[in-house]
Amino acid sequence: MGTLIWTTIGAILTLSVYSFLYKDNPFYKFAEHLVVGISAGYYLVIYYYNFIDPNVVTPVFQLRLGDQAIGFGSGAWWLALIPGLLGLLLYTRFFPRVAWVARWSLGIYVGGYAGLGISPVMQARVIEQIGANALPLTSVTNVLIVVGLLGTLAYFFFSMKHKGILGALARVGIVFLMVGFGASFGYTVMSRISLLIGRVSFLLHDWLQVV
Amino acid sequence: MRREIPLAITFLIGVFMLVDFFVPHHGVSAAAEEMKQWGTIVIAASILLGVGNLIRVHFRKIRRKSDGWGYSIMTLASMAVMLYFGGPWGTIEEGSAFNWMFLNMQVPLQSTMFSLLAFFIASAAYRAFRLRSAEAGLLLIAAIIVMLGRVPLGQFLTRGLPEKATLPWLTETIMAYPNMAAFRGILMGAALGVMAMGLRIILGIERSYLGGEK
Amino acid sequence: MNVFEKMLAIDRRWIFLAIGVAVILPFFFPLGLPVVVTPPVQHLYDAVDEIHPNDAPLLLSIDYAPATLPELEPMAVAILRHAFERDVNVVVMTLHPAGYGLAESALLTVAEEMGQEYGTDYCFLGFQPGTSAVILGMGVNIATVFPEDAYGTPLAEIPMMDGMRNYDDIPLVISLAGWSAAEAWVYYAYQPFGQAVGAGVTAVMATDFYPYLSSGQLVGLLGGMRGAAEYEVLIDTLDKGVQGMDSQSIIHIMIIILIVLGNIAYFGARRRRKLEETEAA
Amino acid sequence: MERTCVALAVAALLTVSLAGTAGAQEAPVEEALLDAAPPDSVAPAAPGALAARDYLDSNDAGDKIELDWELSPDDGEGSCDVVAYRLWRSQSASSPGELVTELSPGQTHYVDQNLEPGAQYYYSITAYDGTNESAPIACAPVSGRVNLFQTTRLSILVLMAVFFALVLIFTKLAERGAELFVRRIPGLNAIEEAVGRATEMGRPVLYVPGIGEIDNIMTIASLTILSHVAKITARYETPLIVPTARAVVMSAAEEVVKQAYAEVGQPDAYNPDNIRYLSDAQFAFAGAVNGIMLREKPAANLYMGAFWAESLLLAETGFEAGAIQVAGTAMVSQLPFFVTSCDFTLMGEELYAASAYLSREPKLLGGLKGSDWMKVVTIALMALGAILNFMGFESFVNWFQTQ
Repeated sequence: MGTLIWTTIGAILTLSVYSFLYKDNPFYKFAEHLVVGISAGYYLVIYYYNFIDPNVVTPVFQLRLGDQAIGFGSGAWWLALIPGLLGLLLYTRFFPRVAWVARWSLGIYVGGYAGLGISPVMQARVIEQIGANALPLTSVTNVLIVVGLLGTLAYFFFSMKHKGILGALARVGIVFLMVGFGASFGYTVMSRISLLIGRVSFLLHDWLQVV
Repeated sequence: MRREIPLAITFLIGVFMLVDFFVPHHGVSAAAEEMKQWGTIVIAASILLGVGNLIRVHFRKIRRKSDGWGYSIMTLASMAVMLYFGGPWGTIEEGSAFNWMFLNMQVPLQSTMFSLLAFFIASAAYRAFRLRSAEAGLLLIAAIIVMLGRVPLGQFLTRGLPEKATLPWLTETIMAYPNMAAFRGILMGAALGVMAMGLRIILGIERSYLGGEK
Repeated sequence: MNVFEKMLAIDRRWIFLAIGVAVILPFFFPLGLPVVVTPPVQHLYDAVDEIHPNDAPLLLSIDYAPATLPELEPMAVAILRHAFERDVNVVVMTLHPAGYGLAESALLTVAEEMGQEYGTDYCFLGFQPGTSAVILGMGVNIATVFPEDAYGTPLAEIPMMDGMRNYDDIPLVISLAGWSAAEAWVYYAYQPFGQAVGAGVTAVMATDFYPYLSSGQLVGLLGGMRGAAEYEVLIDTLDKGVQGMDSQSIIHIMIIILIVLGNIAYFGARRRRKLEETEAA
Repeated sequence: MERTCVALAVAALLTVSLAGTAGAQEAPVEEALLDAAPPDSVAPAAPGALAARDYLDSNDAGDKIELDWELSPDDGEGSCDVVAYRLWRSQSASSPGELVTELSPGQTHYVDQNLEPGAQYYYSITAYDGTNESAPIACAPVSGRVNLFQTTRLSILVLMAVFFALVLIFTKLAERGAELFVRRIPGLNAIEEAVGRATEMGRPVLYVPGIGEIDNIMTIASLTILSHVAKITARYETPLIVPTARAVVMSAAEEVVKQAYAEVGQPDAYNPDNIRYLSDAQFAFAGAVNGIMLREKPAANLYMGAFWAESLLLAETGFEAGAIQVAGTAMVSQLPFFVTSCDFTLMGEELYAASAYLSREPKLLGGLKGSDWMKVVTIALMALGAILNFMGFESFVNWFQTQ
């Protein structure tokens, strides 16, 4: 019984979203505002339990006195204070006069991840690619890959006007880009329809149980 | 002062993280791990800013009775309910009200929104795939071949033909070569863009995310 | 406004309606449009077909989450039907935390439908965290990873599990996953233990798995709903897979027709505009 | 081999049952039959020599040790009763220490992980038949060596140095006032036109900075473009709506827009209610943005940043609402949808280029030029690699295999 009620709720919400395909309407507005509210509450709670509580609150408030934990990764309570503080600094944004303090946390975060991002990108997208694309032009497929790559890179070359050889290469690049876009567009159709089939079978099978 | 300190912090942390990639030493990686965790915690804490903004915007809507304010009440109410069930007095375990609301309201709503794509991908194809130019033509033809090659009917059309003339084979070939070559190119270019931007951030040249120049 | 311009200005809601109908109809009237069985599917089918009835079981690892259910559940159903049809014993487990309920429901429904008996014909081990560790551990001793089944019965007390030690007692593993679990089975069950592994993955993932097929690391592969449909054709019980493929085929073709019509309209309208311009001049 | 094992098992059974009369412990036949390894009082022969060494002369943190041994004569052959190899680890030579793991028969290799770098370990291995364990085979003590540089990643460091050098050189040149040519990117004019049109129509501009977190460089690039857009809208007092899916991005966007309005002397035109946090949930966000498009009727939709499947949801609704749409992302999987459904699309690197281009700041242009010439370097390296490979010198290309 309980499940039936919940399934019905799910079904009604599902239909309200689909009603959007006809036109914007109260049902859709209802669904839209509902999911925004629910997800806001959801993430607030989940983030607290998954990150704040275990990594800040617990270690700090247990003040693991007497334990020898010192140094990074040791989960020492005083280390847990730092992110806790950074988090609190963010909240200075609620008070316009000191709002700029929040930039400190932002700086740490963005800076850290900027540094973190560079090397892996270099490795996966450039270095590895050099190895993968150093292909002798001895087979049709190799030619396809090398020409396509050259063309695309030429298209993304900003330092010169696209004329002469560069222009020609860039044109080749556009050809490859367009084929690529068309292909992956067509390739995606199937999985998108699968999603729809999933919802329809929820309505017809799980809810109405007519099939 | 207001800008120098955060930029200094950005620089130090950025460089440290950059170095970490090349140094297997425990001390370094442990520190890096710790700092990564700080990042996730800062983000987790930030959600409160978002929710604050959400409340402010909808609260004003309600107070001003600007159109659709009724729905704003809905948003705030549903959030409050979630918070109530998930609060210290509630529980988020499996079977809890919190979990039920998530599973039976947020999940179906989200996956239905997702499935709208099935409709939109069709309407987009109808209106966008026009032979306006040679490029558009390529886009169109590639899409059609791949779409046919993906479904049994496509296979059916070209059964009997030699393997290298069948639509499925053509599809796989297009995906594996022209498509891949083009995407490799985009990714490589984008990677350089990312690194240049990353460097600028670390050096404090790029600082718009801190809000303009002053 | 002539016919072409009308076509260009068509309200896209007609398109939406068409899509909706194309998805719903096959649920009630499966067309069973022709489905050509491809080698990867055939091979997986054969592998299952070679397992001795009432002997060493097929290990089916149902590793999908709700998001990929529509694509992968039909595979699970078809494979289970095939196995039970031939009285092949089946052990089901999952590596996805959200997979427990999905795996259980798929297994129990089919088992009931085919009148199979728990403990002698099939058995459900449930979920264990730590993908690679689980797979490796089972290669040494299943009982250390799954001391008891999902319902707390020690394996030794389950007739069909009694005396089973590790992959030596499992002729075939099939993993159905919308994430890296299927690869994990290749790396940690096939590589170290030479365990025969088959996989079912989403249509989008399928291309990444062809290399494993050609290198023989996978005995067979089901790619997306199409894979499921082909399997259903092989066991000739048409179900969700074929229904799904009906919708898929219809909509794919429909989109292509739309594109063609769109272009006819586009050029028709443009020609007319040109004519008018020349008249005006 | 299977067969020999069964035969031996049976033979073993006979001996056991015979011995049974002599008072040795009984072995229930059926149980024994189930198991290739009959429980007997005889331990399997010990495995052959055990060798331990620091894991691949370490690029690791010195916390792994690699072990190899020779099979026990009874593994698969001989009395054929090895069920597992037991690997023991200890900090002292005297005691066997703790059981590290049990490995199935036929295996001769194992990498022990998460050890204390530099500490000395004593390993020993035994063959085990389910009841009895062979004598341990020990090996010389080993310790993992800590490394300060990951040599396999040298190529990455080198090319990174080259790239950074290029960027910095061009940046310096730019600061010295050298004229650096950068070709116009078509999509960029489109942004300005779109905003202009919205102004004429007196309708708002919608700017979606993607759903990436602020650590995503696409998001940062987007914020740079946002500050440029905000300056235009501020001048013409066109409302600028910025919905966000990440709280930090929201507050960054607030800073950016407020700053931009201040810079063009319109601080009062800034409306905090237009920078909105909607939802961290991908499709809740998409749904809400669709709502904005249909109800607040922006005349220009700009999608700049990291987008996932929601891309087409937004672009199609935006089109239906009759807005001019310009997208920019480096998400290859979503580019097809933006390209087909938007009026203009900044593809991949163009997104990053745009931020440099718009802010016309020489320092930023340096990065763009650097990337350009890095492309040339990369292509040269590929060509060289291809030629060398063709001639059979693979070591050059292998240098770039870092995984």
